[in-house]
Amino acid sequence: METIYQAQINFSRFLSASGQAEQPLPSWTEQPDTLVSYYRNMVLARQLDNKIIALQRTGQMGTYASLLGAEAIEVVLGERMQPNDVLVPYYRNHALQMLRGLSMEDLLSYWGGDERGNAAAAMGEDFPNAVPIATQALHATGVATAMKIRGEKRAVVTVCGDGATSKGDFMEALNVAGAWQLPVVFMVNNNQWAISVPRSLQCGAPTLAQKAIGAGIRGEQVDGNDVIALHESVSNALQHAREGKGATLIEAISYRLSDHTTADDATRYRNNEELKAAWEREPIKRLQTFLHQKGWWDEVQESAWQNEVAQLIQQGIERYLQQENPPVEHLIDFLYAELPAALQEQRARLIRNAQPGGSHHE
Amino acid sequence: METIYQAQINFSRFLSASGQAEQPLPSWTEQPDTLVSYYRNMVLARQLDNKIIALQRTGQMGTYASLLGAEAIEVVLGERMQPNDVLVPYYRNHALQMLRGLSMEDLLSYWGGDERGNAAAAMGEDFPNAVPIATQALHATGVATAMKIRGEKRAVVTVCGDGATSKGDFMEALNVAGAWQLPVVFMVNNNQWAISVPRSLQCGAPTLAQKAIGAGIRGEQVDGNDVIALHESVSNALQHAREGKGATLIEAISYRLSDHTTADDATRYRNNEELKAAWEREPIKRLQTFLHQKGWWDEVQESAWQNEVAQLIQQGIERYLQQENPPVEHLIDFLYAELPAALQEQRARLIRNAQPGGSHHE
Amino acid sequence: MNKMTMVEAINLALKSAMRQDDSVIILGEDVGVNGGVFRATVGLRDEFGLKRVLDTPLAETMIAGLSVGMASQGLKPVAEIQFMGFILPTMEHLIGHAARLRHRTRGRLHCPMVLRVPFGGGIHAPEHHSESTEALFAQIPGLRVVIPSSPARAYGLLLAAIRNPDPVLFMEPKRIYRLNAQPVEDSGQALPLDTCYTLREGNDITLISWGAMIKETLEAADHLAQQGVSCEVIDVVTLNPIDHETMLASVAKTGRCVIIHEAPKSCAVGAEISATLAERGLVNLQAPINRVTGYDTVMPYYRMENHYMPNTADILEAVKTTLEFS
Amino acid sequence: MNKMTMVEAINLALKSAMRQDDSVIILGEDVGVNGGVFRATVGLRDEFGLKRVLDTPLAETMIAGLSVGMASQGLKPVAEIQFMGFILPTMEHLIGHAARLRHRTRGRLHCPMVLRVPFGGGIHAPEHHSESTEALFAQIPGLRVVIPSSPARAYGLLLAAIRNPDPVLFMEPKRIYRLNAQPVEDSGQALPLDTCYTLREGNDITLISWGAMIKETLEAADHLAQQGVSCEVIDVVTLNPIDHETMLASVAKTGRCVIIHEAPKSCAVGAEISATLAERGLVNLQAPINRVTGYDTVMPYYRMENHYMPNTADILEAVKTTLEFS
Ligand SMILES: Cc1ncc(C[n+]2csc(CCOP(=O)(O)OP(=O)(O)O)c2C)c(N)n1
Ligand SMILES: Cc1ncc(C[n+]2csc(CCOP(=O)(O)OP(=O)(O)O)c2C)c(N)n1
Ligand SMILES: [Mg+2]
Ligand SMILES: [Mg+2]
Repeated sequence: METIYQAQINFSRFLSASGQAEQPLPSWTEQPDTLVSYYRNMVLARQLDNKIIALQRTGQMGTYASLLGAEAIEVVLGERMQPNDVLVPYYRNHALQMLRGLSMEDLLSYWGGDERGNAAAAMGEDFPNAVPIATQALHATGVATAMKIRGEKRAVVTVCGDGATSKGDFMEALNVAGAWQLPVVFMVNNNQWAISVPRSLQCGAPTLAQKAIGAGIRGEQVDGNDVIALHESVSNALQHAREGKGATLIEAISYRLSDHTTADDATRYRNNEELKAAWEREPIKRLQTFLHQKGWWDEVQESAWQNEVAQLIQQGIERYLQQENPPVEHLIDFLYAELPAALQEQRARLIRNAQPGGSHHE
Repeated sequence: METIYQAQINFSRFLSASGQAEQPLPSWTEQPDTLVSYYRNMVLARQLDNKIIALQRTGQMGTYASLLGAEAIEVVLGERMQPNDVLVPYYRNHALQMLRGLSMEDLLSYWGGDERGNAAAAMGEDFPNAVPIATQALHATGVATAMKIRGEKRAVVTVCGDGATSKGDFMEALNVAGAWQLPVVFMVNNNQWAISVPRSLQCGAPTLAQKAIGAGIRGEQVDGNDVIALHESVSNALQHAREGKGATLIEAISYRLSDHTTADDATRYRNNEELKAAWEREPIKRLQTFLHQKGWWDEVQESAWQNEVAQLIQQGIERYLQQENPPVEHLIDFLYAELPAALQEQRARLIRNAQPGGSHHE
Repeated sequence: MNKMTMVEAINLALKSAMRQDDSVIILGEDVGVNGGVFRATVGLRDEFGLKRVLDTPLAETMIAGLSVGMASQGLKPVAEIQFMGFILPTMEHLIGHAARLRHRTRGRLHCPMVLRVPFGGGIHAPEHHSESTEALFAQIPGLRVVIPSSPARAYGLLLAAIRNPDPVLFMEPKRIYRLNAQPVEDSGQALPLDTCYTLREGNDITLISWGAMIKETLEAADHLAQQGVSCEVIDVVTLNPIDHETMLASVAKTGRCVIIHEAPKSCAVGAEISATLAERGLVNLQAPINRVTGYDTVMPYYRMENHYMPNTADILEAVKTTLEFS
Repeated sequence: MNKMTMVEAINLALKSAMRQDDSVIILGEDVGVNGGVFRATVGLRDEFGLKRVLDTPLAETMIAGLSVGMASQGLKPVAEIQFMGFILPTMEHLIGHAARLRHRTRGRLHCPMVLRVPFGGGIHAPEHHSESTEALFAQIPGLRVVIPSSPARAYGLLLAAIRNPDPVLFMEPKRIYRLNAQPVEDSGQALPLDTCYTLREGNDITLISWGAMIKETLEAADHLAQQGVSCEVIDVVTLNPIDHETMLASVAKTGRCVIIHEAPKSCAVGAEISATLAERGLVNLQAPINRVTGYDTVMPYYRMENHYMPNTADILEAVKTTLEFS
């Protein structure tokens, strides 16, 4: 018996749950800018999240997937990606999408049941949310293949949850990314739950990062509540990708502090102790403590920023609530580049029915 | 950075390519019986394979997938499995299926385009060949789940090729086998080619066995031309499974000495040097040398067995060639347990058309 | 008798089947402690334990493939797919294996599995959650497709699906999961499959539908009754194998027919019914058959879904056209 | 002009498209050095290199998902699926993404990909290699389905499919891959999509088919011509979106119609055509429409496949019944 292959998975954290440095920090943390920016964006993300849930509760919003607990992952990806990189997101990447250029009202519009939220020119080449789990991982490899064929130094980032790592799409994507050395960063937001199914039931392996091993790509685990560890991991993975060295799977350990979506009630299946313990580790407070210690952030800045954010959100929501319905012919007009003759009659009927006196006029 | 997980892949071989012991042999090899039985069955497998290809060339057989080069894997699995284990095979497991009870004429009948070849009662609970690649891996986990639910000490064996390891089904199967500790042995016949696609293009990892790591199951590599190494590996994996300790992925390194199927011409894409080198490692000659050295097999036994095998095969082929076509209503009768009223008219038409004067009478 | 909703009746049928037969096993995403995203499997894990109610990893291909393997062993897996939009990864196993295991082994193995899946629009769900793609499945030889339209029929048909020795896709119209509770008796009695249910007899026109659209179809029939038009309402129920005879007989009587479904029009099950009625009953037709359906486009995200969904007014309009034809 | 077979014409069209447009990329299993299991991509890797002809790992879901990603970047992936039986793992990506990327982004992204796939029976292939499941795809809003029936049309239609800015499933009837070579000019000219091709004009009856069955349909038409029956033969070619107008006009003229396809009968594309012809052209029908199709069962393994496949005699019988109706 001969050992022909060895592999290991590393875990990294810089800031402890209480916001103390656990090991020497990277030099970029000696300047406040990046860390303060992360902090401000996380605060924005969380306030907006709260507001959207409130909108949903009052019937002004559809089923919504909260990002509570994933703020650190969101803002680090959002700030480390270059504009010409491509994001292939899942349904819990609102803050990330906004950092990529999506306006608040377009975000709200999407979750308000309107495909125009996927249409904003500011989204560039980024994909709309993948609703069918893990399918985005394969689209990401396709985008990366295009970059590789054209010899571009760009990277693709795709995000999914812990549950998604069990689906064939995810594993096929890792495999082709390894076979072809594709410039992709696979970010797994391991928030410990896939709706009601705990991480332990998804996979018998101790880490999800080790799924990278079978594909021959880099794999690592990182504290998903620690922006510094995330920053390091994401920056390295992006650089690796842009240099043509291939893909990385980052398993970020986080916790879904919210219900799965507004249609879910996590108290049915999740115990409160676990949730309370998770709140002790959450990313915003952790960074705040650190920034306070450094003297880079204080109560005055906090309340000024909270107010500013509240205003921004209020404005975004107002713009959203003022949106008129799209023209009814949108239901057909974007299906093909040109309307096929076969659909002309249906299109006419759609318009007729929506008009006063029509069967679908409201 | 902290290392939180380590894994390794081991490779095992006992007999060198020239049939010499490379390391101390397990004690069961001190008796001739098992090894001689492996040898005899490998010879049978290869002669039959040759004959089927000849039948195909003369238009008496359909497209056929040769097992040339995989004889060792076939006979070891076939002899180590218990009758009450379940086999979920792929399309290159002819010798294995016969060791499980499938008669030669039923085997021929299947490859001769007749589903009755899947029907033999002797096949017990074994699955018919999976033609859609890697789907069988999931059926195997389902069979294993049934065993686990019922608390039975049985094992499931499923086989696939190197190409199949890239398909989601295979990886989803490993994953659930790990999550649920299922009694399955996944045997990968890594014969280096998936039709024209070499192993190197399937996966960027140095071994396929390491796909086990991401699923949290045992994984190992073994020389697929060495019955002793296979015997050890398969016996351990089966015992592990039957004891409720979970699944194993065995990557057996073999070589597809034949074309992919009779419809393929490997000279289009494969160089002859590689093929010649592979013939130096093939399983039958290797074991024969060993048995000769031990004095457990000689020329006289060889020619007697070759003759006996030739006769067996001749008889099997004759029975196959004498088979009448099945009744035409078989095309519909087995679709449902009971013929639905909706199909009665179609069934009648099928029979009418097949009769003298009917549109499909030959 | 307790009044209950369709989703409660489904839960009751699952319980009844599991009590009666140990080989019935529930599996799927979130079916265990959570009781399913629509609560159809609520309480089962408590009553029957972890060995009979399996929360699976998140992989629909796996759920289907696993069910085939379990079914080959004589278990009766009843798997849940959370939404119709997520059933697509199961198709290789449904078409290539489940529906043909008996056939390709000439009866040596068979595949008594049930795949339950909520489908259809009208509940303001997220993107990809409101599709009606029954026609993808109704065309698969060897796969039964069954759709209930009331709590009592959901109970009896689900029992029948579970007891059936062949694979059944059991599609649940989620828009009416919680509408119109009705008395359902826990009788353990299955209802017949492979046959249409005539919900209302009439002489002037035949209305054919299934699933949630039965609601609007019956509303239209009520409305028409007040105007003196007598509608025969047929719930197709089993979309494969399909009972054309009942529909042919009805149209032979009424001479007119409107078919209603939520799925897009083209190549849907309505086409098969319309084609067969005209091919085999041409002489009886006093007017062209009319299909009231969704549009041949993607099911819209919820803000505009009402424009897509066929409604009672659409049915009334089609009936009017059909009756006025001469 | 060189005479060539359909598979050669397909190869020529791929070359022509790749020469003219750098963004056309070939991918699939064995498409590289092996030139595809049917040799449709032979020589492409030598001419265009490893960056434009990609041998993929063995994973159809991946091939489809990868193509969606590539297409979103403005490439034109032309992926091969080896046999129709193995296309099923692509469906989640075809339905959920490829066919709706333009729609759900309101035109911001689109998906100009082509999936080529050989289909149909009659070549004594292994199990699962001979299916005709076009109806699974023809019902998908946003996905074009195109099927050629001659070498020259294969050339022009494949060019059209590749140039089309939306996803196209290009189904190749492998039974006629190498039958009836005909002159094909390498003109770089695409043929129109979304329209039926009338292959033969006639007055007595309309025969509608597509793919390999066009061969038997034309044979039947020849045979009938000798008996003085004048057939109009329509090759549907694009199964979605479907050009009903040409067929309606033809049947308005002939009053009679037989539809021929290899797929099982129930819920297939023939049903949509038959339904529409009767719904919109009832007054023109002098006889019931007749469908000559495969049986509603699993495509048999090859020993018995001839009993399954519709043949010329079946068509003649159906035409006779239709003509004799009164
Ligand atoms: C293919 C598919 N199956 C099922 C669902 C329903 N569903 C939506 S989210 C979810 C759980 C996902 O869990 P995870 O991947 O951990 O991501 P998280 O939501 O926790 O961030 C499920 C099962 C879906 N959207 N797509
Ligand atoms: C899902 C699917 N895709 C494609 C094929 C066509 N095909 C048959 S065998 C084969 C190669 C398989 O290679 P491998 O898994 O290495 O097994 P081997 O034949 O070498 O033993 C392919 C692509 C198939 N049968 N099923
Ligand atoms: Mg999760
Ligand atoms: Mg191989």
